[in-house]
Amino acid sequence: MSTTAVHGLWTVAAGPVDRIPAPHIEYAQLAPTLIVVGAAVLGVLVEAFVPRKARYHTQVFLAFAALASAFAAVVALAGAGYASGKAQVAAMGALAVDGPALFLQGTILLASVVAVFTFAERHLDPKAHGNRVDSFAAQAASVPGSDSEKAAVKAGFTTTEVFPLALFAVSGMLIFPAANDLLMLFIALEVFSLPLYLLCALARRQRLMSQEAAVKYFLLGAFSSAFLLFGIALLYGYAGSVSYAAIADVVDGTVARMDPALAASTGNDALLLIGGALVLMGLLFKVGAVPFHMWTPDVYQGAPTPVTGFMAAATKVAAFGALLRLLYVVLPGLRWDWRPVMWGVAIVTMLAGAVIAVTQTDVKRLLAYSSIAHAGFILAGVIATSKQGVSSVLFYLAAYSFVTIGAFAVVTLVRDAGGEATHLSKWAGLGRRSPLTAAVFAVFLLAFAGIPLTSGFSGKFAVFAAAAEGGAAPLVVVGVISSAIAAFFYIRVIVLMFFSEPKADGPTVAVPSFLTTSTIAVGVVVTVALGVFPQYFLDLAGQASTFVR
Amino acid sequence: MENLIALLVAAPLLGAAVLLCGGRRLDKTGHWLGTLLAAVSFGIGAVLFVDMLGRPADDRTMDQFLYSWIPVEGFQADVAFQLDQLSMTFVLLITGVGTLIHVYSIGYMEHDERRRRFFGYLNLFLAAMLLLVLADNYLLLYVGWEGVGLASYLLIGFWQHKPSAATAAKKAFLVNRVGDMGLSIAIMLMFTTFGTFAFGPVLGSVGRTSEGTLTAIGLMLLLAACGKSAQVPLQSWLGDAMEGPTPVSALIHAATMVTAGVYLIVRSGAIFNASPDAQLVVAIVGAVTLLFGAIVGCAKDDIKKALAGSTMSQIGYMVLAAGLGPIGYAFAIMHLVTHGFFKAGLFLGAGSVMHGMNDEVDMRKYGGLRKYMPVTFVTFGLGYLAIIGFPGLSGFWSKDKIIEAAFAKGGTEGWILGGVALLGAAITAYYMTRVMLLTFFGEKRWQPAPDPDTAPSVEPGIEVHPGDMPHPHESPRSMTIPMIVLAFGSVFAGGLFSLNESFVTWLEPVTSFEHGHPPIGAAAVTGATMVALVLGVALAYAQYGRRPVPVVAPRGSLLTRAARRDLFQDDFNHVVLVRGGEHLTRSLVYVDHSLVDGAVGGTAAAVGGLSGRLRKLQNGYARSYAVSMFGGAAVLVAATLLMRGV
Amino acid sequence: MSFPLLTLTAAVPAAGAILTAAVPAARRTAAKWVALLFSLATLALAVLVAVRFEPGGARYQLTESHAWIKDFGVRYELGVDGIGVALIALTALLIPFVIAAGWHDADPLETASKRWRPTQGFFALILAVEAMVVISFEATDVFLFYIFFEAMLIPMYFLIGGFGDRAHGGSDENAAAQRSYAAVKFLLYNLAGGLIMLAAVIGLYVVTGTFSLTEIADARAAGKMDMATNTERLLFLGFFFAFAVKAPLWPLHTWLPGAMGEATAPVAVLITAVVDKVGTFAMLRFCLGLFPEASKWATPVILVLALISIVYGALLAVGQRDIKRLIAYASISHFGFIIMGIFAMTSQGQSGATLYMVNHGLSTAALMLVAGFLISRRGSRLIADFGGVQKVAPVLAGTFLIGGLATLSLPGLAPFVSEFLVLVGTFSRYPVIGIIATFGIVLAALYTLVLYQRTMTGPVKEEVRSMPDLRLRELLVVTPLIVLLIGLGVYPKPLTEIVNPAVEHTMSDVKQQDPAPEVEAAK
Amino acid sequence: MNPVNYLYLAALLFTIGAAGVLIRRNAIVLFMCIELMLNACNLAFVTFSRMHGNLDGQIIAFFTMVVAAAEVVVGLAIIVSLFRTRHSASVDDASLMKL
Repeated sequence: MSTTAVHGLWTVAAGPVDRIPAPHIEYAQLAPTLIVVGAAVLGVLVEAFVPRKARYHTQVFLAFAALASAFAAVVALAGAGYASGKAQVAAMGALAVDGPALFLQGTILLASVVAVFTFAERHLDPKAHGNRVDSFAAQAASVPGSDSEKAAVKAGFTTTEVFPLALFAVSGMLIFPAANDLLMLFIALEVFSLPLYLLCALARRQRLMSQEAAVKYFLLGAFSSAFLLFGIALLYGYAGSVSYAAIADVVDGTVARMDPALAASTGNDALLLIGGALVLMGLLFKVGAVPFHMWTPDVYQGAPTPVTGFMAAATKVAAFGALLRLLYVVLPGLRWDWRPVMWGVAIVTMLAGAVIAVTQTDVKRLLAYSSIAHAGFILAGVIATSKQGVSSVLFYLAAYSFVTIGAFAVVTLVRDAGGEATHLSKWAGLGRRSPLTAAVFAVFLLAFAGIPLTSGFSGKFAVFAAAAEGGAAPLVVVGVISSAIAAFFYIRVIVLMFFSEPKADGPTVAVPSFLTTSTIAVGVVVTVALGVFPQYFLDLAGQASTFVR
Repeated sequence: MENLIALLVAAPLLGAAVLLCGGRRLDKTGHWLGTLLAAVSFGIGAVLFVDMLGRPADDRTMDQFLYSWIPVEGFQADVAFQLDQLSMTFVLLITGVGTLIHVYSIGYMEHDERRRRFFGYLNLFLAAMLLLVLADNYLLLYVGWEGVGLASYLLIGFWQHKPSAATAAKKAFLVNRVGDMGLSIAIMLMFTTFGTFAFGPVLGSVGRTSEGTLTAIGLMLLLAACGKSAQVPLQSWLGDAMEGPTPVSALIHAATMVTAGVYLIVRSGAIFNASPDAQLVVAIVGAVTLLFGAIVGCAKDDIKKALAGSTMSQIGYMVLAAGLGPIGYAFAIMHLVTHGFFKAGLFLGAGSVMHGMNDEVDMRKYGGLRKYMPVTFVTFGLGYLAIIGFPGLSGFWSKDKIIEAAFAKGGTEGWILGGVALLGAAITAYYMTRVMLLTFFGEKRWQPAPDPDTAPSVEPGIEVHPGDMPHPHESPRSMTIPMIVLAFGSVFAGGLFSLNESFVTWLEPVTSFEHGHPPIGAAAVTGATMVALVLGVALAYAQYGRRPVPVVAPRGSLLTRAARRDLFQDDFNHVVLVRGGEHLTRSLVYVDHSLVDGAVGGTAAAVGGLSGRLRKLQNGYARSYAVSMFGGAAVLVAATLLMRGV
Repeated sequence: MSFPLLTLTAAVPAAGAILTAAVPAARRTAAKWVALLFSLATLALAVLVAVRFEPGGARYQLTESHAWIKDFGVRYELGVDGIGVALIALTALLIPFVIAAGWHDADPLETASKRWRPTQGFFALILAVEAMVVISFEATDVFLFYIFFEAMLIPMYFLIGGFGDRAHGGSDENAAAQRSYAAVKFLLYNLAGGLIMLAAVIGLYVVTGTFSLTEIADARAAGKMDMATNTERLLFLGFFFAFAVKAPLWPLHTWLPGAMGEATAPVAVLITAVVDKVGTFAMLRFCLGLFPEASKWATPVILVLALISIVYGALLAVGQRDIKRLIAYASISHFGFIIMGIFAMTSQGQSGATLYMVNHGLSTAALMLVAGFLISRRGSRLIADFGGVQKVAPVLAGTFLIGGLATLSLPGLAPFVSEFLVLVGTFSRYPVIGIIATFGIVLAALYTLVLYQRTMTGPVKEEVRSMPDLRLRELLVVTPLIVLLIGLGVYPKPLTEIVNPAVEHTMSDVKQQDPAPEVEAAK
Repeated sequence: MNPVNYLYLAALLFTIGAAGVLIRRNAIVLFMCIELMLNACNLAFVTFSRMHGNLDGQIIAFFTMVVAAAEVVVGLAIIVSLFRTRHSASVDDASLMKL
């Protein structure tokens, strides 16, 4: 429930009142979010009351059910036309229920479903003391290597809290691209960030790195959200409101009643510009754009791989959703101010991501940098500031998130004594030892590289075409160059897997349960489908590409 | 009747195909098949000849259109034949001499296990050569042109296991390719000028275009002729070509193929007539070559190389004649034919001698052979008399006419050309006498057979045991008969042709003919020629007939040494072309690797380096990440403000 | 919408690829036969295409058109003109030989793990390449073409990098390194080219709003769609760059020798005789078809580059020590001729260039495959390791010689026709360039004959003394090629008839007339 | 008193906090600096709320405090566990992952 609403109540409350009018909430249209939040709360209760033995299955079921039904709700809403005709602002202006929001929520939910599968995978690690174990710490609280940890492992503890945490994160992500005022934006950001900080710290193997990742992510995340908040403050100071519509009106100068204070503040563009820049920065941090990208490699590497996949996919989707809404709804009036800046950011991001990735030696870091480069490509689409721009970005996000999750899922399979073998040298000759796994990973890499007939190509073409039409031809050229550079290191991995002789002490490929298998399968199917027959999804994205105000 | 023309080519072509694809089962009979098909071709030629004689002189040209070869927009190339007096002359010469040499080879190659393939190649050559002279357009002629080049490549290198042979073959092909370049450029010029390259239209419409164009075309044709006919500056391959089996030298490198250049020039007479400059260049090239070849011929001790030099020089005569225009064309061809007889005869004789002498080729190790191989001696002797132009024999008629024509050219160049021709006659007499004396007269200077590895050319006739004395003997029938036939040709052909100028009148419709009138009168020229002849013979006799000949060649005068090295032309090629080329390619290989490729590799390396440096920024310290974020934020804000200019 | 013959022609090899890949590891030979049968089926279909194609008819025939990606203005549009027919025929013809020649190239080493199935992979990849090449010859939609133009890199890349020459002993670590280096180089060069092209493709879409070749061509012909000069030039450069890398044109050629040297002979044939043809084909169809003005604008530079390729490639071929690299550089020289013919913008030149694509495919295939047989016998690619082979293996030597003679375009063999046409076509508009290019024929003779002399003639080397002559399988591979070389050299009419109309269309695209002869010839 | 001064103060506090984040090593202190930045934001909100004469800013301040509290919970949990493993709260020690 949003501030304007509260404000409204307050003004009414002047004078004696016997009853408080309840704010009007469209529960049906907020159903997806509500379902997930509810499930998350339920999950906490499960932790409290369900016996340890049954928790795992309960949680997995709960999470899956919640996400699935939430997705069903999204589909229902879209089917009911909220994506196009009946698009509106709900919850007293706090949340938008429109095409982009629903499309992105759908994407996030699907991605989370497959991500949760990898969370729940328990067939990769060898049994510890007869207990199947997943990739999360037996007991996060116990010090690595300590007796308590050993005891926990022996007792077969598992951190089933990851599921509620994930659900909380998802709920935040669902709100983030739908947020229609800055406060909501901030809250959503925190709601999905905080659980992620925790999830990062919960790796079963290499816990030091895991905790380090968590610390870095947390500190830098908090740091950036502080900037975001300050930006919000300044914007509020400029417009006297935090609702997107109101700010937009002020920016466009189409405000209804101009009180003297407002007149005074609107006189001062610095507030607007600085505020906008800081908010922008907060979002760019989340999408991992240069120069706010530096957390990405470390966190991606340190976090438990399923979490990495989840973050890399869902967070990006949510963050870009919010970015789109901010730029297209709040600041279109400022287009001529932020576009050049974003140009710079996009160019630097594309190039830096691609270039630095060339010399990486760790698969997860490699993927991290490639995700940075891709953020750059998506930014190119964002900059287009046109309907095609929006739809292309939406499509790209959908395509990209599944490739990412699939790729990280494959990473979880390649293991040696020390857990996942993420150092590239260990991947040598993988193609000889288990051609199928290598082939699948190759498909994902080719999609990243944007080879035709993969979703990566369709997405890349979409955003570049949009950018070119939006008059950003130079961006396209830079993008093309950096994809050429990027191609180099994707190819390097393929060379390693197929053309170099397997090492004697090389890693083995674990045989996963249906969970991870289905995750990877979905990844491959979506990758190829969006590569060969993208039209349906392009239509979807196209219809979903108008924001409400 | 016309439809027979294609058969002329088809017969030997069939032979080649069968023999080369037939495999081992044809080893027994292959040579007979080859010879038979050559003879068939000759038969058809004879029939056509008779038919042609039956027609009026102005309507003796037969055409046969087979099919349209390369039908492309604005480009008409047909496979069509044209048989007129000129090509008929060649057809008879080629098939006739060709058949004889097939017969000769049966004996000569008897002990070679690859004899079948040899006959296959010979047939291939006949087919190509006939295509060359029968084509009715320059492009088809080009096909034959390169075809004979291929055949000669295969035959020179027939004993491929000898590096020298392989090299010689390669050299011949390459030098010829340079000539071919000229021919193809000439054809392209014709196409752009006339829109066609068929003989009729092109030669019919020379009048309509500028003399410059025609000169260009003419010079390009001359370049082609130089390649094929071993004229300066493209003569270097002919000497080495003697690495091939002797019948090959006789057929291809004496009687027929090397005269293709003369054919080309005479065939294109109209073009040269219309461009005096080109014509003069032709004459000069001929004159230079006839001296060049003659001088080289004087110094060689290898009998075949000596004969090769003489071939070069005799073709020089023909080209000279062809460069004189209508007064010379007919005589060029006439000399070509007579030369075909006697030079082939001489080569076969040489082959027969080598056959009897364990394949010794060094004349200084012969001597007094006339007792041992009388037939060879007589035939060779008649050929000898013919070539030096002994009155009454073939060579006399043709060569004398050329010298007359050269003088008749008139003006200073007339005197110069005539003088050169005359001088050439003297030198010819000299070196041929030398060959004769060294080989058949004087005392025997035989030596133990050379060691096959070091021998210049080891022909597999009788197996050679190093160190045993040769026992000269007459060659088998199959070899001597062709020699005898050719000897007849060398004696009577010239006279026959000259009976009330029958040959000239025969060719006139094609080549057009004018009577040349030397300023000093024909008789005087003939007299001068006789003097030159006597001088040459006398000098040779003084040097080689009266005193014994040293087996090891004396150091000799500067000129002699130069001539032994083919007047340094090979050294020149080696230094300038071969060495230079090697350096060029080597440096290019370097360039390709280090520069062209390096440029790309460089960029890749640069990106890698940059990447390595940027990586360093990711130093693992959360606070430095924060710094970059803070800086980024600052830049972002500053940039936005700047955009607005606030 | 009639029977989708063209789709089928591409679908059959694709299906073959999948089936071949599916053959279980143990049944290696079965996989080979499956691949061979499917390639033969494709050949049959290609012949059918050639038969159904009417030279006099519409420009694009057997067309198919379905909606595909509306948002990008992309349609699944197929159609062939004469050039396409010729090249499809060439492709379909060569693949069976490639497969037969590579029969044993991909047999796994004993040490390899049981799940590793190189043989299936090898032949599946070859068929995949065939499918993609065929469809890119058929596509009349720029985007469709681009997709397969790019996608075919992947299977090629695995073919080059994954299957080395037995000459280097399959498992030799160093050789493997060189191989993957060559493969990566191949991929990066072509990918870079392709990405530049992608920018141009996007540009084209932005400018025209469609990808349909016919639509754009018609619109431009009707003057409805006029691009700004600079836009057109930039787009042209984007396209041309990609094709020049593929073709390859100096100075973008350096990937070819490595790739052809390291790959097995059949794959090398696949590269130079089939895949690279897509580049030159695309120059004709897309560069000239879409950007006639820009093409004319760029012609001088391109002709010079082509000229450099011709001479430079030949000279480097002379300087090579490695048989396959020598052939590779020879190919660079030949591609120079093809490109020269295309941009000479005369009907002789372009017909010549098209014939050249076909003939060069045949001649290189013949030469390279025989070279492959030779190399596999001796286990070395170095020219210096051979000598006197003709003594012990005369048939091999003979076929090698014929291949060589075809390479130096001896009259009577197919390449002569095309080469001469290209030269005439160029000469009639650019005499100087034509004359310089003629030097190429001398150099060609040089490198071919040097190669033959050093390997085949001279005293017999100890190592080759026991070398067997061509086996039946090998003979079956080589003979048809030689027959074709001679046949098309003596009677090229069937080919020219198909090609000529297409060439006239291209000429009208670029609005060019052949220069008229200087004078009207008599009778 | 001119409300703008409060804004200056807020900006100052924010900058101090940011500087602290960049300078200090101890994770706890670093975290406190971030809190300081958040509070600077609060001050700004309240001030603006006063200037515009609507309550939104003040309400947002409450939200911010809650969020800050939540951050403390999560943050301390992480930092403490890190401290227990490494026996040091210096963020610079936690630099296993780099390059």
